[in-house]
Amino acid sequence: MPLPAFDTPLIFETGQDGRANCYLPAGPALEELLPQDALRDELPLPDNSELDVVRHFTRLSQKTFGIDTAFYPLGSCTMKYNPRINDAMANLPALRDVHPFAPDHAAQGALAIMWELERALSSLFGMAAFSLNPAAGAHAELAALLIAKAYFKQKGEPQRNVVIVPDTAHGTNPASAAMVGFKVLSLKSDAQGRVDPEEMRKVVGPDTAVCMMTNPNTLGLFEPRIHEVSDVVHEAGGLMYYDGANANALMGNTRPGDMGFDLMHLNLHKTFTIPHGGGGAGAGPVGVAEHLVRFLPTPVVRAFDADGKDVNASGWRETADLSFALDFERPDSIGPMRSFWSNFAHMVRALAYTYANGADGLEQVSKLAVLNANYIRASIRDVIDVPYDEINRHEFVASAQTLKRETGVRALDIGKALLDRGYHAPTVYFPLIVPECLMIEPTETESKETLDEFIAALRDIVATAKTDPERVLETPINTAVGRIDETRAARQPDLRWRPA
Amino acid sequence: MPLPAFDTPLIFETGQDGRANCYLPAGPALEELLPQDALRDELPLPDNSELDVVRHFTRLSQKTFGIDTAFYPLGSCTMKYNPRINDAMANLPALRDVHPFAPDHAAQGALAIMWELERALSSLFGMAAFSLNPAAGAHAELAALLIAKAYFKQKGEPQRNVVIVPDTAHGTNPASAAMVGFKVLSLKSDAQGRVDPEEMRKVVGPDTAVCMMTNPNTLGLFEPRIHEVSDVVHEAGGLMYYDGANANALMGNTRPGDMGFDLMHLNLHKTFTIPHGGGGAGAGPVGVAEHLVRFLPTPVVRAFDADGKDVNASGWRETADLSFALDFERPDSIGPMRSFWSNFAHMVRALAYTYANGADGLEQVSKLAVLNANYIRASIRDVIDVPYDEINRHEFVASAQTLKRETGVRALDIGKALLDRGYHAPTVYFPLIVPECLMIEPTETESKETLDEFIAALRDIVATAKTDPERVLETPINTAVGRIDETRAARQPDLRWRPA
Amino acid sequence: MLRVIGVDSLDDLVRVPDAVALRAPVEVTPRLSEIEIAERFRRHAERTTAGAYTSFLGAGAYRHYIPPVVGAIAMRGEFLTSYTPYQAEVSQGYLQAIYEWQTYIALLTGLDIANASVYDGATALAEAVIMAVNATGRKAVLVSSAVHPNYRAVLRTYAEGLDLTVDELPYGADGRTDLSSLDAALADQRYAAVVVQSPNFFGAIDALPAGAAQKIKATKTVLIGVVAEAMSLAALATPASWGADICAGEAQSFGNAIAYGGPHVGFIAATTEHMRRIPGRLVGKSVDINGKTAYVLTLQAREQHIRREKATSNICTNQAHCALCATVYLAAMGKTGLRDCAALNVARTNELREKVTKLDGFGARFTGPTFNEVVVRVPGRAADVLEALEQKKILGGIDLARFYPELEDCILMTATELTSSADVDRLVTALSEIPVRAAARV
Amino acid sequence: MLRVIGVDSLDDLVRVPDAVALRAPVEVTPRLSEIEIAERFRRHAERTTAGAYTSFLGAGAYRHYIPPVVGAIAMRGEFLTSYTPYQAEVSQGYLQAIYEWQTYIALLTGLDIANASVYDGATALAEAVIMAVNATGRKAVLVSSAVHPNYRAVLRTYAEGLDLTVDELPYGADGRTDLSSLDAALADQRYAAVVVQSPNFFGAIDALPAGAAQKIKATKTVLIGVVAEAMSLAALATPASWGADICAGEAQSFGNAIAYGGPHVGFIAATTEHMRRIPGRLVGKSVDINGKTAYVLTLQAREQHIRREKATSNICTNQAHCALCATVYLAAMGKTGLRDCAALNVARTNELREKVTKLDGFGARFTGPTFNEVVVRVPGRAADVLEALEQKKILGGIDLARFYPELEDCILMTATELTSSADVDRLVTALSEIPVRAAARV
Ligand SMILES: Cc1ncc(COP(=O)(O)O)c(C=O)c1O
Ligand SMILES: Cc1ncc(COP(=O)(O)O)c(C=O)c1O
Repeated sequence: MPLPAFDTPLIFETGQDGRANCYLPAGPALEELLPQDALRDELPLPDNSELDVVRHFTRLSQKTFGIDTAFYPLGSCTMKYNPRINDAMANLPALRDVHPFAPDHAAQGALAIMWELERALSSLFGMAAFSLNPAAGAHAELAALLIAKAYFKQKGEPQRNVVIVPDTAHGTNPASAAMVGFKVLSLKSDAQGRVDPEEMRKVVGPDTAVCMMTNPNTLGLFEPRIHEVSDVVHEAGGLMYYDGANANALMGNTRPGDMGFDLMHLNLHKTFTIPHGGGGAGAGPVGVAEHLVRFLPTPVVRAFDADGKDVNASGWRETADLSFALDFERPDSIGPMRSFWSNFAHMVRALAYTYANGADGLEQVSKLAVLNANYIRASIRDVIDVPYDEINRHEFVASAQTLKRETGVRALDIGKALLDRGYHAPTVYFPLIVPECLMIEPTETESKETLDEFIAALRDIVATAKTDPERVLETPINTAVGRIDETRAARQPDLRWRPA
Repeated sequence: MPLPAFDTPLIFETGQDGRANCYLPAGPALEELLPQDALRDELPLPDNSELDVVRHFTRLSQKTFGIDTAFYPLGSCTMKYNPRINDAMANLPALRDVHPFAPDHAAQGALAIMWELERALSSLFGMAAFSLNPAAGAHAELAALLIAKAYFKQKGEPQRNVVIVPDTAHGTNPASAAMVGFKVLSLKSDAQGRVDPEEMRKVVGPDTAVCMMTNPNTLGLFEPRIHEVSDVVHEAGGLMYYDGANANALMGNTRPGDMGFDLMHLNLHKTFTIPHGGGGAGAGPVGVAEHLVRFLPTPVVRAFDADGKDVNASGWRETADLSFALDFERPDSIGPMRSFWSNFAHMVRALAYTYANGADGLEQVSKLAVLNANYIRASIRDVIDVPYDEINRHEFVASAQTLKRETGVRALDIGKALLDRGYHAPTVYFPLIVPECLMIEPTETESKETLDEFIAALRDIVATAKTDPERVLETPINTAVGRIDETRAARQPDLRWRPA
Repeated sequence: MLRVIGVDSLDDLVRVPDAVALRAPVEVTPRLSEIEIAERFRRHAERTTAGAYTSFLGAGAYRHYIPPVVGAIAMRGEFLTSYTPYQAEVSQGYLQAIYEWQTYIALLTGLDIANASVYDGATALAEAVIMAVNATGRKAVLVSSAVHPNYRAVLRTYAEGLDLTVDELPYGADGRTDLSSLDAALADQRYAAVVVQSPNFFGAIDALPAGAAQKIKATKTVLIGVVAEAMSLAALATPASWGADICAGEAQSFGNAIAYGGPHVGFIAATTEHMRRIPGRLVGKSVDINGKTAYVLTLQAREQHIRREKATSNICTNQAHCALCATVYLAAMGKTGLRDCAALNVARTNELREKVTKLDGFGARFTGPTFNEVVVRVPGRAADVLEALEQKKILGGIDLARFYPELEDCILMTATELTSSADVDRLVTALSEIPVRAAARV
Repeated sequence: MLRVIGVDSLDDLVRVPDAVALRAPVEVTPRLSEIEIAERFRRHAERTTAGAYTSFLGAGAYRHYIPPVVGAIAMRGEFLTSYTPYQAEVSQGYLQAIYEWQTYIALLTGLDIANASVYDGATALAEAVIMAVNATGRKAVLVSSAVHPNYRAVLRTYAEGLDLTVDELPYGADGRTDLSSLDAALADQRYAAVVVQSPNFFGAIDALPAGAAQKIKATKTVLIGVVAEAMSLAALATPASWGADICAGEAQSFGNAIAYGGPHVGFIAATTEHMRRIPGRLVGKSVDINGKTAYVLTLQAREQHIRREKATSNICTNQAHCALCATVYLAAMGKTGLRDCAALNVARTNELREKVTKLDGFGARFTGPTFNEVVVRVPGRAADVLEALEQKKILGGIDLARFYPELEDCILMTATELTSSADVDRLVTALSEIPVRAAARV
């Protein structure tokens, strides 16, 4: 069996004329159908037999690390198990093949799914409504900031153009702000890694548009004074935005709505067990409080009962006797964020996950996620720095700062050594405020045995670093390739194969 | 990423109470439903989370070599590509979920598939009819010999109880003969590796029941005098049986029926691209000439046209306007060979493959299979013994006899060295008449590049054997485990895990 | 490539003597593209009622819930496209999975060992009988008539080859094997084996009473327990516990589709005493040259490729992939899932029995507890009732007249965890609407 | 575990201040078992017409044949459950696949480079415009009104954030962009980009004539070509060949399901000049410490996690798995399959056009060749015709009044390789049977 380390030539370097697979019935040639000048000259792509295609990608898959392979404690990414029932439901032909331009009455089942999910999310996170439109978390941030911009414009306060983000914030927060022309004000966290309402009071003002936060924050710490922060921002006339990447920490425990947030997004692919697929597709519903509902992106799914009564404001309910429509006529809406209505197949998955858990189950999910993260922290704090060594939520940050000083082994190296032992590395060097940071998020779907093995591996790596740092620095060696020359990749960019 | 070499504990050694997955709605406890003495005491099985199950088997799969992984030249097994369309068709819910006891009119589509396939096979191999009943090649051999036994009994020649098999025959041939109480007479091949009609004449007689052969034989050589052999056996009152394991060599070129065979089986899983699945399920249709049709196993699929006319004897035809019935009332039948009618899902796959090729395509399949095998032979004959160095069919045998004498490297070792380079080994030590035999069958689905790489690898192994035999003898080292202590396995059989 | 080989054309490679040239052109299907293939099978699929009708069919092929994880794992290419793991070094994954399967079957049946699979339940029985014949040297076998009729038919097919006599034990009013003639039958020690099935074809729990098992053993006769519904093993007393030396069964219920009857997967479990008589592949645990745990095919001296006509069986290709599906299923369900599933089967069948037999003219044909099947006595011919049900898109069960002429007013009905109360109610309503005349024609 | 952590209960771990305690109980769905989940989605699925109706819908979401090999490969767990390949050493497989995707898109569009994907076609256009804005420093963009209306709408959403002006070019009688006002528009060099789509929303091949492209370049304006139907790239002159500097497109047609609109997969290809302005991930080829070929995410200084508010885009999670499906699809189809497929699309659409426009009162609204879509003029309101077709289980196309009030008697119809002659004939028959009154109501 070719080991993962075996080389795999590019698909363009294999194949041969005459190896086409027979998928289609015979038909006329292009040249008989369209004028010559409308056609391209040649199509320089390879023809590979299906066997060679299968082998090629099977090998590539075996050189790819997934949750299905082993433990994947990548902080902030919630790499939890993706139940296979989700995929089975998303692949039901009558859901998979619905066309977005099918008339509403030909798509009632699809709309019902979207509506049920939207209602469930609204209740779970304390929002008045969600739009399932955005394609990922960052996309939802953009939508939310566009909503804020529209809101302030309508309110006659177009001067509000400052977005406040804590220095622990994810890079998408400031980047999204820039995309709506907002300025970014970075707020320093206090010694406890928290946002201090008093500090917030110092920076808010008549130009404050939005304060973007997450809770637990990206250090995994709960912000106990979040409601005070909200009050400060609200008093200054600003809006509070909740980055939902950490929603796995608090379901059924507290809600962004209850904490005073006006806007939020969810990374549905994180909290709601949608396969991350190598970096997407994700899904980023954007949720809003009552006063912002009218700005949500189009279209919005609306529900009516048997008497034609609008039941949108109701909580989740059975949908067999409801009928649904897509509403595009929303004059205050910021407009659509993408080609079609949502990453629908992922809505199916998320709803399947909601069905599989219910309110109690989701509450338990968050509790166990928090338990697992604290267990790892408590089990390694004696061998590695834990800058904020207190009860954390679903993730926490360790730091290799002392270790680096003593041995030269950095966070990066610990990550590589973990790869070598069959684990994925934690998120490294984020959040930016903790030097040599390792952000560890185990999720609730891992067993204690897995955590114990990981803890042992990590402890052993630290021990090795102290006695024989070279052995850590030269990792990984059990992987398909060793450490990669990133400078060369950036200095002499080779972004594609070219025909000889 | 855990390398394939990583250990995987048994599924019984993981898991924990409380890790049950939620597949089923709640229900009453067994104790409330059945009397205590009807129930078992305990069920000592593990509960594993779905994540742990997925990881366990994902790792096991990565330690398993398939056609999808790399080249698999396992002689006599026809490890060709299994098109994915086959599986997709077999998994259509309305085919996958038909119950064998559904009334015929509720299963017309399933019966149509069986009928179309049976008609196609009959024409392709020159038989009057096939039964799709047997589950594999060996099972079909048994069915065929039961047919022969019934035939001779009815003919008043119950004394015919000798089965003649060439010394190149597969082990299932004599083993099947034993299961119907027949004696086995092994016939020596001639110097050209063929069955000599004159030798056959010497052994046939009034006790001859069946002569079991395959053509090309298991050396991959075409038996040019097969019709003469048939004549001899027929003259002596015996029946000719064709072992269809090598059918991939001659489709559209010659037919067992044309060569004088009265009975035959097909290893549908070999020739008709059914995934071998780690050793099955296979499928072994048994075909017969006209005079043996009435003995076929039950049930038989019968077809009627719109007027109710029996159209069973027709060639393949469109089935939309035909109706079908399962016929169990066949007084001369040997009876059923298995619980239900056929390995139906595999009939779907085989018919899909037939559709994908048609007569011309199947003819081409065999030609290319023969081409590939000859190409390998011609490319290695200068470095390794090829005992029958002439045009072969879809496979051929090489021998490590000289190499062993000179270097101590055996056929087995060459196989292990090939594993180390990412290839599957050829079939070794079969057929029995060639010492240190390597039986190589590339199949038609391999590209010339793959063959060239394999040839280079094999040549390099032979070269290494000559310069540094130890390096070959210590292979494999790139595999999940090294060579295994088979003696210990057999002397101290450990066939199952036991609770501590 | 032709040049390397030294021929001028492809045709030169495959030239055959005139005497064996094609006598008639090959006429198979037309050659189609994938799109057209898919279209054809879509049309074939439209000609079945699967999915569209409510079904109460069972009798050896059971509709159980298969968690999607089973397919997601089992269809991985490495598993799907490998073959018999002759080269153990590159087949450790599959070998371990088979070792796990062998363990699951051993634990479920309560017996010492199990093989890597045989074709299906019926051939498992036939092979088990061969084991008994080889163990005892006797050439007859005594089989309960409540063993699945198809299994008995296959046994008779095999018996013809082996010159075995197959005798039968009748069934009693409780739907279990009537053992009153057992003593007499055992007297002259002519039977290699006694075969009973539990739950038997009527769904009845037919575990042999301790006394009977003792008598059988006392005459050195092998007791073979048949299990056609493997799900029952999660709930009922194990075949080993009621004395079976060998258990021959069908494990389709564990994660394998019904698929119009195949592929399914047979198993044989036995006491250690029978180890070297077991047919087919066996995977053993050993070590590699570095002392590392390793799995390998073992005890091959039983098999056809080594022993040829002296092998314990001719089986070569078995049902490995179905066994793999079963293993993944068993791992995912776990003991909790399996027990819950078994309980649901009993509960739904009890509900079915209660509701249907309350109807005028309907009754349970046999007394005594059943697993997930029940024989319902109907007013009139079963065939007529079933036909009337079909008009209402219900496949109501199996007309027992097909196998037991004396039971022509009986239907074998099955309910599993996939049978909902609504399904049962539809059946009951449909039955109550059948015109009395039609139903009571006889 | 609690002991190790040093707390007494799970609840201690998640205690929150009273001020943020739940204000109302969470009310989501009930908690269901898998069997029940499957049953619920089965009922949802019954409430769509997909599969039951013949469809001529397209307009940015196309029904193409997806060989089963695509799913078999792409659903492998390693691909499915991995995330952004930050740890390149254990992600070589996925990284190589993305590098191959980047190459496929570059080869198909004729441009130098392509990124690892963006959300979809509409956001690809918006991001491409941002690239042009950054390249030129200009704050306006000129877009053909024959660009997909949804794409234009999304561009306007984004433009609101960026304070961009979006102006439009009209379409002409041939269904192509009317370029007569182009010179005037370009005169004061205020546009960052000119945007045209080919095939455009009307299906028309709308490649820019060489003269127009030259003028655009002469004014240092970026020419953005939009491709909403990637299948056309296999047949038509590449965007690069008619002058596009950037190509923004949608590749759903390559092996991705329609799925009620998502996930689909956007791409951005560009000349090397724009390399450092491209949004999102880029995979580059490099070597590891042993000199072995290795792939890695590169040019990350463009991205949000490094550059934060100075990044070229905020995109983080993209549509990697859809791009993977596309890559497997492209590999399996090969150039032959793709060209044949493109040809079949044109042929079937020509057949549709011919047959439908022969009907009394029907006609082609625009002259000139199209790819796989055609705008059909109907007698009366399109909405009425479509409603009548639905009665006959046909989704006949898109009522253009939805986007172009002046085209209220026009339907955009799509035919692909999956549209059979029988489908077209059913449509024609249905159209011919629509009561003239209903059809001609206006
Ligand atoms: C804290 C945080 N915010 C925002 C995002 C952006 O979400 P997405 O990747 O779905 O665009 C991420 C994740 O990647 C994140 O971790
Ligand atoms: C020549 C030959 N005959 C018979 C058989 C037996 O077929 P099966 O394994 O399908 O029972 C085989 C294959 O394994 C074979 O190679």
